[in-house]
Amino acid sequence: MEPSDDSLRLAEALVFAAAAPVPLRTLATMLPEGEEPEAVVAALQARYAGRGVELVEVAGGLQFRTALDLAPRLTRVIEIPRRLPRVAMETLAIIAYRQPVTRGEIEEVRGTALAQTTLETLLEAELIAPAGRRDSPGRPTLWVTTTTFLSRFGLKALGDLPRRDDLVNEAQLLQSADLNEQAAAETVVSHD
Amino acid sequence: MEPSDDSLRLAEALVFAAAAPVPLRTLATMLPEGEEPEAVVAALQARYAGRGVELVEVAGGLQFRTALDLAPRLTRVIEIPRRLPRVAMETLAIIAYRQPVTRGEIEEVRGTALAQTTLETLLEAELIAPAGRRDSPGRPTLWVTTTTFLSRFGLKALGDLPRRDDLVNEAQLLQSADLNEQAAAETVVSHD
Amino acid sequence: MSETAVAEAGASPSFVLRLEGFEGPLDLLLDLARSQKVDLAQISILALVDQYLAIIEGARRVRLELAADWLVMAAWLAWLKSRLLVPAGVEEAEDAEIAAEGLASRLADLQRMRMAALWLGARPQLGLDVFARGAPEDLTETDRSGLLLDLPSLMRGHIGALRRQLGRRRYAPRMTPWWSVQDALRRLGLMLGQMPDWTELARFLPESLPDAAALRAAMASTLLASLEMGRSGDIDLRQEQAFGPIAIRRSESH
Repeated sequence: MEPSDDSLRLAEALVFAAAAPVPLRTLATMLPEGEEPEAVVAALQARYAGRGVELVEVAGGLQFRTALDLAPRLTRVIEIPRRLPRVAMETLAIIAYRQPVTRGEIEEVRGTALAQTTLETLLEAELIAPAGRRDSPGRPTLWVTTTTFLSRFGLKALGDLPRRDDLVNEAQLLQSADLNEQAAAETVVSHD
Repeated sequence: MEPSDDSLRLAEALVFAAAAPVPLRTLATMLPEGEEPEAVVAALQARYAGRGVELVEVAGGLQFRTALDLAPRLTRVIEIPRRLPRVAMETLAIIAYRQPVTRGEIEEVRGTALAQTTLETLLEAELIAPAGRRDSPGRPTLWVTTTTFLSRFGLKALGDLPRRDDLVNEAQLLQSADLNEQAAAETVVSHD
Repeated sequence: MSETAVAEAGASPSFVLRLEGFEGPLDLLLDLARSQKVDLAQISILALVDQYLAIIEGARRVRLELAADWLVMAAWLAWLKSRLLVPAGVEEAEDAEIAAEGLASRLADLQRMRMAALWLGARPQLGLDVFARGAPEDLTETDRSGLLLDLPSLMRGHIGALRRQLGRRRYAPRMTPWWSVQDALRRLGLMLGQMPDWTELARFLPESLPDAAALRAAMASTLLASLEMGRSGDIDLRQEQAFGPIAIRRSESH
C-alpha cells in the first residue's frame, strides 16, 4: 500500500524538526493506524534522493543530513570544528572494537602510553563515555562509544563497522566500504 | 532565467544546516555568477509548498519551519506536576485533621500568619472548600477538605487518614521540638 | 612514509628526527613490518628486529634521548633475536617462536585498529562533511499545571504542623520537683527512730537542695508533715517562743 501524502508530510516534519535521529518506533506512534513506517521512510527517502538534504538511517533512527558533495561549499559559510587527530581516531577505533575497554588495554594495543588529552578530546566530543569499572586491581574505568559516535560517523549500529577480518589493507577496506573517493583520498593524505 | 538544480540544492542545504536564518546576501555569495538569489528562493519555496516543512522568510533571512497545520499533531505535551509548597501542604494537613477550621485557627496552629496565596492555591486545586461560618466575632469562614482531596490522595473517607498515634508518638515530637527550641524561641517571642 | 623511514635508517642521521613521528616502539615496528610489503602474517621477524635495532643504534649514535620503552623493546628484540638464531634447546626455540608469534599478532592487531581508524576517518562525518538541521525545532510543551499529591507529603505536612504547635507549647512553666509533704512524711518516719530526744525540725530536711526556694518549700513540707504526725499522735512538737526553732520527738505514748 502506498503511504498517504499526509503520512509523508507528518514524517517529514517530525524528522526535520528533531535535533537528534528519530527512532522508527517514535515515527510509528505518530502515523495513522495501518500505515507502515518503513514504507513511509522509503517513500520519503525516494523523494529526497539527489536533493540538497537527504534522509539517512543513523544511530538507530532517521535524520535529514546535507548531501556530502555540497560540503566544500557549505563549509565556506558554516564553521566546522577541527578533525580528530590520528591518535584520537586510533583510540576511538580501539574503543569501538573492544568496548568496554580500559585505558590500560588501549595502551596495550597501541604499545605506548596514552596522553590524557586524547581521552579528554573524545569525551568532550561525546564520542565515548565511561561505563562502570572493571573488577580488577585499581578498578579502572571502562570506556564505550556513544550514540553520538554512531551519529557522527553515519553508522546505524556498531554492527556497521567492518568485520575485524576485513581490516587488512587500505585498498581493500576503502573499496569494500564503498566510500566517496574524494573524502577517502583527503583522509589518507592528511593521515600522512 | 530558471535557477539551476545545483543552486537549489545548495540553497536548500545551506538554509537547512544554518543555525540562524540565512540572509539573502549570504545566499547570494554562495551562488554561481548570474544566479538570482530571489529566483532560487522562489523556486525552493514552490518545491516545498504543501509539504511537511516550509521555507519561510523570517526576521533576518530564510528558515525551514514545520508546516503550521502539523505542529499541533507533532507537539508532545510533557506533564511535569508541581509539588505543593511546604506551607500549603502543612495548611492542607491542618484543615484535613481539624476540619471545619477557620483561618485564625490554622494560624494558631502554625504560629504564624497565613499568606492569602496559600489558601488560594488549595482552593484553586479544589482541595479545600468553604463550609459556612463560625458563630464567633467576625463570623470567620470555616474550611473543609473536598471529595477531590480524598480522590487525589487515594482516600475513601477522611477516616482513612492515619491517626496521630499511628504516625508518631508525642514524646518524639516534643523531643524534636526541643531540639529546635533555640531557633523557635526567637520566633515565638516575636509572635508574642 | 614507511619506505623512506626505513631507507634512511642505515645511513643518514636525519632519520632520528623521524622517530618522533612514531607513537612508540610498536608503531615503528608496524611501519617497518608494512614496508616488507607482505602479509603481516608472513613478515620476517628477524628482519624486523634487525631494522628496529639499527634505528635505535643510530639514534644512540647521535645521542638522541630515547624514552625507556624504546630501549626496553630493543632489549627484548635483541633477546628474541638471539633465541631465534641460536636456541639453547628445543624448549627455548619454542618459547622464542611463541614470542615471535605474539609480536606478529600484536602488530596485526594494531594494524587492524589503524585500518579501522582509517575507515572511520574516511566516513563522512556529521558536523564536518554533512550537516544536520542547524536550528532544530522543539516540539515539546511542558505542562506544569498538574499537582503532585501523595499521602506521604500530606503526612509530612501534618507532622510539620504538629511540631510547630508543640514547639510553642513548651513555654508553659515546667513543674519543679519540690520536696513534697509525702516526701517529708516518709523521711520523718524513717529518721524518728534514730533520734532519741528532741530534735530540731531543720535536721529532717533533705541533705542537698538546689536553692533557697527549694529549701523554703522543703521546710514548709516538713512542717506540714510534722503537724500531720503530731495530730495523729505519732510525735510531740514544741516551740519555745514565737518564730523560734521547732523541735520534735517520738511520742512517748507510742
